[in-house]
Amino acid sequence: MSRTSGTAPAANATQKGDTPSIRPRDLLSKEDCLEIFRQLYLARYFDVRLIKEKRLGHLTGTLYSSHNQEGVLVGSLYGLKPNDWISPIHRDMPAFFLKDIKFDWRRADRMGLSIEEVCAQVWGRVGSPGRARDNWSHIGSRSKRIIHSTSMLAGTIPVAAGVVYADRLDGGDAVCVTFNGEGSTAQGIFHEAINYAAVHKLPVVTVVENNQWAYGTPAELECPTTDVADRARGFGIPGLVADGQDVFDVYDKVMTAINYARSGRGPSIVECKTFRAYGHGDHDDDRANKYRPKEDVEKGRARDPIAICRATLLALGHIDAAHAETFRAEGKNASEAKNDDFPPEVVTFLNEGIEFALQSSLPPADEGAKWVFREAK
Amino acid sequence: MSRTSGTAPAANATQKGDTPSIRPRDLLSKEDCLEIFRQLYLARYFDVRLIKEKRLGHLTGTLYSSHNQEGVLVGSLYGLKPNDWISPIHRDMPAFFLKDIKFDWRRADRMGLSIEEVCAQVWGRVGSPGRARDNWSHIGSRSKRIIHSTSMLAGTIPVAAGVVYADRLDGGDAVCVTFNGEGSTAQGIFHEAINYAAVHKLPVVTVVENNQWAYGTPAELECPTTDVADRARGFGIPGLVADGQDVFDVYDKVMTAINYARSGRGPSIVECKTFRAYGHGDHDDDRANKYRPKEDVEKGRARDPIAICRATLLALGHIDAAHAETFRAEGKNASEAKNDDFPPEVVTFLNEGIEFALQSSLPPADEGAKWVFREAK
Amino acid sequence: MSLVVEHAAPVKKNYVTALKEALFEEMERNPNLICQGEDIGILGGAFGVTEGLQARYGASRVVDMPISEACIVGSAVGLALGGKTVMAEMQFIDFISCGFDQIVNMMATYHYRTAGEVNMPVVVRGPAGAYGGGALYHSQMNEAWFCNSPGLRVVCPSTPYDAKGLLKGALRDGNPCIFFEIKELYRKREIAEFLPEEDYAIPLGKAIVRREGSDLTFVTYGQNVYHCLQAAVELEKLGVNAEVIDIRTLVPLDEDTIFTSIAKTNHLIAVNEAPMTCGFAGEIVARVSEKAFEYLDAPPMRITRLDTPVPWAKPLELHVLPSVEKLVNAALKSVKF
Amino acid sequence: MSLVVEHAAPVKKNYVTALKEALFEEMERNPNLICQGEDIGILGGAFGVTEGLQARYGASRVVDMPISEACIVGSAVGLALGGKTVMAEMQFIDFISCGFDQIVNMMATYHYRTAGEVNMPVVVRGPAGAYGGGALYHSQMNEAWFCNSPGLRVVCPSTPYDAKGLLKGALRDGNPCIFFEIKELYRKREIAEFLPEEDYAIPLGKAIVRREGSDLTFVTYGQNVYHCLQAAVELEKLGVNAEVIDIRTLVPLDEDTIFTSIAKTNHLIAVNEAPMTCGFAGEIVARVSEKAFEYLDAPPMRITRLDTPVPWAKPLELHVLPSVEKLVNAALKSVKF
Ligand SMILES: Cc1ncc(C[n+]2csc(CCOP(=O)(O)OP(=O)(O)O)c2C)c(N)n1
Ligand SMILES: Cc1ncc(C[n+]2csc(CCOP(=O)(O)OP(=O)(O)O)c2C)c(N)n1
Ligand SMILES: [Mg+2]
Ligand SMILES: [Mg+2]
Repeated sequence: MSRTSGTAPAANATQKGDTPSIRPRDLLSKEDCLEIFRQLYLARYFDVRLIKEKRLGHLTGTLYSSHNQEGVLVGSLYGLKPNDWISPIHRDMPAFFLKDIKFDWRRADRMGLSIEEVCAQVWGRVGSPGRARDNWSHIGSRSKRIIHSTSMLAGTIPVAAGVVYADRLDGGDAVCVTFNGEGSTAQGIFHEAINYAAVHKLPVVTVVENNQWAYGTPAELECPTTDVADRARGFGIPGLVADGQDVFDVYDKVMTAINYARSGRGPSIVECKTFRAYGHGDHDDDRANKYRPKEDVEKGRARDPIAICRATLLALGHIDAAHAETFRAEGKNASEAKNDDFPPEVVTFLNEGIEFALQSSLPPADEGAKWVFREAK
Repeated sequence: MSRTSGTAPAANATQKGDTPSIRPRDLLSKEDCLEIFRQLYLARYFDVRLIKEKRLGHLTGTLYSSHNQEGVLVGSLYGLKPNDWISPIHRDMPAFFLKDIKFDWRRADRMGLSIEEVCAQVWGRVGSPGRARDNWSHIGSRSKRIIHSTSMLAGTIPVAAGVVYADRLDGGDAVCVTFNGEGSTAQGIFHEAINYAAVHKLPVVTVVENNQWAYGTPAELECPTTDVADRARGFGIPGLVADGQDVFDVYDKVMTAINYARSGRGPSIVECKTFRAYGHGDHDDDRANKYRPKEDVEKGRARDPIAICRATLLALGHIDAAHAETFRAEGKNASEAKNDDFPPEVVTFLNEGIEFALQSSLPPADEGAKWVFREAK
Repeated sequence: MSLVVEHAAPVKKNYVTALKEALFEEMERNPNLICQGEDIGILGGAFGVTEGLQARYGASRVVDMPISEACIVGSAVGLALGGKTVMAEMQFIDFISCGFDQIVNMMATYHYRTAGEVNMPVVVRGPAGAYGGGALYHSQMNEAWFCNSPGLRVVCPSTPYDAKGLLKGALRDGNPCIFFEIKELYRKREIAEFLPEEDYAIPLGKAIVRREGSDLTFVTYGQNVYHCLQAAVELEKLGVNAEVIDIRTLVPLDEDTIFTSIAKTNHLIAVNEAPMTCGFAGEIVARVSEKAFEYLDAPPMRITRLDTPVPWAKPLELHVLPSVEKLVNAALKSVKF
Repeated sequence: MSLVVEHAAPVKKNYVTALKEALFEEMERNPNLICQGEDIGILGGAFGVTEGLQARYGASRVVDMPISEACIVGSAVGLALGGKTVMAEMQFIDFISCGFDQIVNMMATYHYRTAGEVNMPVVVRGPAGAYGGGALYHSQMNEAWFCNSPGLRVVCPSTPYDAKGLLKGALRDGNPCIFFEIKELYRKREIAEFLPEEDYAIPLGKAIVRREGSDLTFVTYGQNVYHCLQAAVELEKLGVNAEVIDIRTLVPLDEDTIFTSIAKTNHLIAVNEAPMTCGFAGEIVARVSEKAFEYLDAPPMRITRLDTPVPWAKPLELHVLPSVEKLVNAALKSVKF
């Protein structure tokens, strides 16, 4: 099988007027497609498992589920080069280990965090890259080119712009992909940073995960246009819309934006339409059942990105029915999904991460007073 | 002569696809047109006179000249209803007394500041509405419906949105016109406020005075699109472009936006293309001669808004050649223009204002400690 | 009148219920009161402080705002300019930094700049405070920024009674106010209490002595009131009799209550959860040192967070924050001076 | 090496020239140094601090930024994450409020959050201070906000020598720094001075005794250094011998120099231009009261701005700010205690 076998059926392209003859996905090999499928499992299992662990009382902090939004993460990350930067936010926890994870998840020179580091972070242990000083998604790594976020939504977009500016000065061609919810696009810093990036044609791709809700506020109270991607029009930059449930459509659109950015033409926005599966955080699950109409939730969850990917792979002949059955968690909530609904390699991978976390200690108390300033040289 | 005699020649309409059969200007009477002409004189004379006074050492604080931009101010303000709000900024000093000034400049019930109040402000005297507690354009009046600015550019746009929200709750139909430079549109709060106004369809009209420079920074380093009005596209709201040197084109576009806002359809942006005549402030005049190419400045100043208005009125037969000669300051810098280059009523009006200011004292020192908080009831 | 509870027999109310009652009652009383913030309407607020408010008063008076803190403040200023009273919620007080300019430069100064023409009855309130594992961005006590920005009232209630009374007081005060709610106290059962049936508002600027004592005075507010009270119990066992003052309002500060106490105990320990440098405990030490110097028998002391952010992992968090143990040790040192 | 002056005979240099020299020399020395801000390139800065810098080092290292303070800071953080050192200019330090969140939550905490993996060598500098009729938004000294936000160096030079040396020190310190330049001193001829020919940098955290005295210590920084020196001259005539300490760096603070002085003079007057409540003068009073209590023979005092904004009209401005007269009166009161 050729390495560029293509992934048709035809793209469900919602970007106006965008019908390239060769889509980025057409350059993906069968192996790539299978890896993407596997990564969707991995992201889903990570989420399911964390929800379980949280319910068992093993975790503190709020869990912002990425369930149903895995297509956005995997599709956005898959085409990045190792030296590219990413800037994930609260709902993108799997992005930290999905970055540059292709095929050999344990490759030593990977430009992404290991599952061990990510688990240590979730469990609040000293083995996390930030030694458990800040919580959840507020990790990152300078050496692995992952920007550390604060809680302040959209606050890393200017950082992304700055970091690629620095890279460009050094002769690099790195792109930075930032992730933001649709609600976060209402922040002033979103505007300032994209404006700056557009003026200087900086290679920043802003992926907007439009999951229809920002906590308890529907998208139409955050954004006056139907497509959040239209915000791009204010800066004269491309605004693409992807079906966030179709990992290959996300891949097409984000890769288009990445190529555009890398070629020096500047930033763009890729809106991925998706739907938040649960409450805003796990503390919000019960309330979310009240403030969100049941039909909406059912409709929003009907198109499971893993199922859609599976269908694509089946149609392409990349997998057969038996393989397709490896994943049986489709449509299941965390409470319903069991370990053997997932491929064993995924479960093992995460188990190893958790094992590491559990063996990592809490940081010693006096580290609380350390690293306020750089130690004198 | 009918009160709706029209002001053709045909509009130099730069708004794409905007060719209404009846333009707002077509509803202006001859008297209105003459009044608009007179107001342009007034704004110009105010500026010229202040520059002279500053050079004589009579004033402290920086003077941000509105020379060459009078068409934007007069054209934007002329169609407002008395109860409408405005929010001028540093370069809009004349707006404070131009608001609701039609015909009888001394009408007691005017919803604008008197020339006396404005002069007291400029001279830093206790007779200013803010008792000289803050400087220059940072005045306003709750009762006259003028928002007080801070220095922080674009910072009053959310205030404008809030104040019309309040008005709407009270059953009013007031619109607020805010003024901002093109550079100021890079501020985050610009985005937050217009986004909010667009979501709630609030009647806020943002007039962008694109005078090509933000202090020493050219427009293309502030805004990635050629038309700043394109920022509107990010919010799905109208973005109109007016020839800021043609007061009637400004009037057409701003009235279109005002009518749109008043009818409940929400905010819009009207970009008025103009050119800053001098330096950013009077302290910058010399440097501006270095950082701005001479040809640009000549080109930018070639189209004097008063001359253009005069030509229009002559063509319409609203004035004859003799009347047209009343104004002889066209193209002249402050140092060249003399009092008798202006109509006497304009000079008298301002003289009275200055007279008042000079007789107004400095505020008593201990007022410095007053009004930090509201006095206990 | 409140939606929240219409009981035959009175029940003890927690801190969040007290706040809720204040809002319902003020919304009823003042038709010009508007509430706005992120997720306060449909959801009823991240912590439920505005639960049911939109259902009762409609979406035009209880507004779900975009995630735009600067605009939440700035439009509140506009509403006030238009004659309204505004409650503006920050989902966490930590996010107030995103609306900082509008607060310190637009809102705080409006009355001053206009020589009193324009009043700014805007209460910006939000959940604050550490000890809950919220880490750097869900634990802040950033009150000192606002104390150094003239024109703002700064309030921090520590009990349900005060939460309700001070929120009403703040909403009626007519000045802009930053209102720090202690989220760790929101649902704390131990501090639930009976609230008056009748309307009451606590005027800003009155401290309260939470515990009388003769040997030493703790001056504090918010969560540390409880730590000081606990420390006082420990100290009692060691023969030290500590007074605990809850200042409740930082600006304006009730100096009299503090000085009166110091005149009696001659020992001061000022406590805040915020970082030490330029924090409010330092302000208390400075005021006492300046104006009640002769009463002091020992150096005044501060117990505050170390000059660090609030870290996440529990051992780190505890290490940097004031604790009962730190308070007891400081008190012993002070009285033994 | 600097563009600015290549004289045969040495000349005295003013404050703004000193800053300019620091920037040229550091740009030359450190190819990874980037400067960004509004109007710093084509124009050379509102006050000319960066005059000629873009012509020499190009528009990619000296960047004219959009009017977006938050992005100016945020992108500086990104540059630092990418290995650069950054000078980010606020056109007036007053506008730092528009970038406040990026400063206190993104930049200040980055090193801390990452357990030291990421350094943040970013100096945010800008013209500050009152006394020039700049009114509310061109007069601020808002240093206390940053002193209460852990992770930031806070620096305020009062002389050309210090301006140059401290700016270099700050740019080499490796930590984020808020650098307060006193715009009223920029071109003040009386303070112009000879600067060393050779490279020098003043490490942060060292105070300097500007005048020795035995009766009383003024502790201050920035413009009030000169007011205190003038007051000392007046006081001399009245038989009071005042010491004047210029702390130069607020964070970290050189406590030793202060305590040593208080041990000698036993009288403290702390002075800042900012509002009183939670200002840095209060911090000095608190530190001295806590740690040098026994040395104090009189209540420590503060002379600060009243808790008001800085108003425009001269009589108002003078009324609310520290003045030589206020300092002299306070000193007399202190020594007569
Ligand atoms: C500046 C700021 N304001 C408010 C919040 C509180 N907050 C956290 S997540 C969230 C909703 C975000 O919605 P969206 O951007 O759509 O992302 P989603 O959670 O839906 O993925 C809010 C309001 C915050 N973190 N930062
Ligand atoms: C938030 C903020 N940043 C910076 C400044 C300093 N500043 C005052 S005017 C100005 C340029 C404004 O340009 P523009 O908006 O185009 O208005 P113009 O002066 O050209 O009318 C700048 C940078 C400010 N006042 N506020
Ligand atoms: Mg969302
Ligand atoms: Mg401009």
